[in-house]
Amino acid sequence: MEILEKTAKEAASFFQNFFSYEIVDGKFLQNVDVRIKMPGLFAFVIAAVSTFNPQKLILLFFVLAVLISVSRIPLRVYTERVWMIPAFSIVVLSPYIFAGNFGYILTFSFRVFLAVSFLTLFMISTRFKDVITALRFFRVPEILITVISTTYHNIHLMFSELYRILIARESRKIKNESFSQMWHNGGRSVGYFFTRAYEKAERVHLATVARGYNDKTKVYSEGLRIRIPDVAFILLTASTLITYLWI
Amino acid sequence: MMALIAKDASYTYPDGTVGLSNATIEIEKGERIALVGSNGSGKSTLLLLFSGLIKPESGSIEILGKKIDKSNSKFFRRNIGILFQNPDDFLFNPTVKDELLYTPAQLEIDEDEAIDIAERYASIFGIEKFFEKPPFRLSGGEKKKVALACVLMMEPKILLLDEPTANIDGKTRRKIIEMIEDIKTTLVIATHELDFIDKLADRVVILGMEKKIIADGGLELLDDNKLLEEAGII
Amino acid sequence: MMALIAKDASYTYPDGTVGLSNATIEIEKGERIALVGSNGSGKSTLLLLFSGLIKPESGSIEILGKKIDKSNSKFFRRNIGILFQNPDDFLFNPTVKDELLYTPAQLEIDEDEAIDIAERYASIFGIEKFFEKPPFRLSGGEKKKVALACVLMMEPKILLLDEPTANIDGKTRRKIIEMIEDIKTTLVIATHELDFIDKLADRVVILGMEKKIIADGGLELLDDNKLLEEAGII
Amino acid sequence: MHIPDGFLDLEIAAIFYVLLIVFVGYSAYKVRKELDESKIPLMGIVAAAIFAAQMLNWPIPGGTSAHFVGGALAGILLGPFAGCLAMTSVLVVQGLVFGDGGITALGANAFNMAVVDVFVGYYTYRLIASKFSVSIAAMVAGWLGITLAAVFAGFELGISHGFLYGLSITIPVMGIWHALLGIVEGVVTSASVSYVASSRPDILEEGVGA
Repeated sequence: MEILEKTAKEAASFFQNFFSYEIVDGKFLQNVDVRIKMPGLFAFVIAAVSTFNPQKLILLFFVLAVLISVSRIPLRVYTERVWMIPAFSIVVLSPYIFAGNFGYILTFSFRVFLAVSFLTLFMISTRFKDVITALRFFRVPEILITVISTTYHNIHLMFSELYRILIARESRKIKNESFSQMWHNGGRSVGYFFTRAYEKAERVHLATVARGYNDKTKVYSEGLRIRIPDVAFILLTASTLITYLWI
Repeated sequence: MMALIAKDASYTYPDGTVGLSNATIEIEKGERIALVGSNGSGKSTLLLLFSGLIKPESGSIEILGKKIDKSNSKFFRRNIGILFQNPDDFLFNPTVKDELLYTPAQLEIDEDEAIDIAERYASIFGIEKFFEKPPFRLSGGEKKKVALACVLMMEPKILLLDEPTANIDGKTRRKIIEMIEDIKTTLVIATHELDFIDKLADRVVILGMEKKIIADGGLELLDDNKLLEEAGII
Repeated sequence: MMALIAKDASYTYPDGTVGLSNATIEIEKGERIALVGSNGSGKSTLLLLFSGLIKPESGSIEILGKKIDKSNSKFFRRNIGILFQNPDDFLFNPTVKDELLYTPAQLEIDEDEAIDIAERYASIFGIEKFFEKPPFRLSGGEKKKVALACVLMMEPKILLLDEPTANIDGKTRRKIIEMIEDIKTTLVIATHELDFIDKLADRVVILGMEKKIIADGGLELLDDNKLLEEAGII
Repeated sequence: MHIPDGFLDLEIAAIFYVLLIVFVGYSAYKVRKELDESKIPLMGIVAAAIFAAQMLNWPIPGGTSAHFVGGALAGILLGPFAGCLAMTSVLVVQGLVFGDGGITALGANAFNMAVVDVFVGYYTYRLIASKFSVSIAAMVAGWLGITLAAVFAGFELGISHGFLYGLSITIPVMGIWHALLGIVEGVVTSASVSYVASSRPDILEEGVGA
């Protein structure tokens, strides 16, 4: 029961992520074409992690605040997804408190916070299928894209399968197991689970062939049309980055 | 005494899917219940709750007069037999013989006695010829028989069966139904095959599209086409 | 002309399980065949052989007058539609819309035309409301409808359906059967539900326990209880 | 094990991005050229399975729990090149969809878990399996793969100036901690591979063919 309960808890927070990133409907970032949004937001991440200059970091913080508010991203959803890693970095660096290095800890964690924030903005304003569009646009090898897309679309299925296997096994377990038994039996369940995953993959492969796959996956490509949100986002990004380099 | 009580019980899976919503039902000892509803109406979730393997998010479940907590899980595992819809989830030992001996070994039943019981049940189900085979090499119907034998041989006080005849060919199905007919214990059986419910149950609980119980009564409920249609069953 | 010919065809799966043994059968264009047999009797294997997705170990398969080799795989993919038993194995695209457009894209059909067809079939199956949803979020019955739409929209000359109504609640089942009734093409449908075969097929092929064809004839075969019992169907 | 954004100096992150691209590019080339196409859905689904298995909490004496990473297992099941692509896919989805790891650190994270863990795991397995049993080979492969991956993570953090801890701290901390957690990785990898070896030996032979 212990594995099961902890796993279920872990999974619950995980799937919350899985679902919530799709539900943030909004006005601005959500309407910027992913092929513009991705390089723009990633540039902000890079800007955040390549400086310790407080002025530059505050500039980025200001842009972050603007993006959150015009995109109408609920603060609660945003905070839930952002707080953990900056908090973790404060804990990791806490020994430096004794060296009197408060400034360093704060600046370091602040830039981590900014980097996590911009990446989070990307995640909660972008649907997975648009992530794929962007990867294609930036010439990631098609084979890797197919693998990534297959991965994403099977996570849900694989998890519920694993969960069912665990519950079913739990139902036949009466004695409490020792750690070594738990690891041994658990490991075999995982092995069994992978065998099933493997066999499922063989069937999916047959299905792709049945449905016309022939050597290379073909897709209808979406044309890139620049609209007002795109232009606004480009202007905001460019002016921020220029100011960033100037100060 | 009541065998199973659900009071306003709800459950949501870790992935956020609602499993069951506000179910209230009381089942007396010795009753035989058919749980009927369309795909995803919450039948499997209700069975899992009654098995004590998952706990309701809100509301409560009482099994044989007890609420579930950490201290009594052994009691529940000993007295409740649950068969899962997919036998693949259920079988994990190297051979069919090991499957049958798995639970007796845990209950520290004497080995000779355990083998006796296992052989008796194996012959009832006609699976003794697979004794040394690994379960994953069996066909779907054969696996289902092995799983059912594993559950029944423990002679549980409460028997929960999730679609025992789904995806099974006619001959095996008939055999399984005959076996279930002979069992005299509290029985809850989830199914979407209406044809043979009269053989297995004397009370019908219908789950609707909204993962709620929409009807609970005698076998005559199955003649109410309007109700069945509302539940998406026919 | 013959649509499908199997001559003494046998197949063994990579894990050593025999899939089908010495099957010989000829199917004319426009015929509607029900493939009947117990679990693991070789129905799915025969469908896979007829789809050209797997090749017989011994014996031969001829589809629309051709033997399968590398050069003509596109021809087969264009003309044969196969529906797998489990829609989870069959659907793998980001959205339902992408599912419907997958095959047209692989076959390099013009995009506008493909969207037209996809929309028409989506509305027939009542799945247009899921267009932007990822298939893994759909219920079992909804997935099955999407999978079926993907296959039917290509209007294949040969249609192979593996248990199109298994694990589906009554309402969806009735709808799917109605749709299949309307299709006028060579059809091979594997099923172990005997009740509605008369609506779907005019010829019955029965596979026995030994993964062999044991009978081939008109619908009256389904009344031969001795035969059905021998095949493990009833 | 996942390094977040901001912990690595940009130059270090860039170097590991380049290294990752070299390995992934070569792996993609090898998979396309040498393996049959049926490996493509296989990589994706095994990656999804690894994703799910990473959610399991393995209780360890003392009340905490450890996670499974699965790089060595991916290498053993799929062969090193397909295994590398599968794990890269896991890391990309974690980074871009779940925010696990970050974007500038993705190169380093994927290098550690999709290159070091997979290749070390695979070749260790091959080397030992030829002399000892499959289960011992998989146990050592799982343990060594994860431990070395952690040592690499420690190295990347240690040589970054923005992160004040030096190599003398980061490598022992990451290395020793993961050498302990690695025991779980080893046991789980071993039990899984033994199971596969008994139920579908052909899978492991195919992996060998790569």
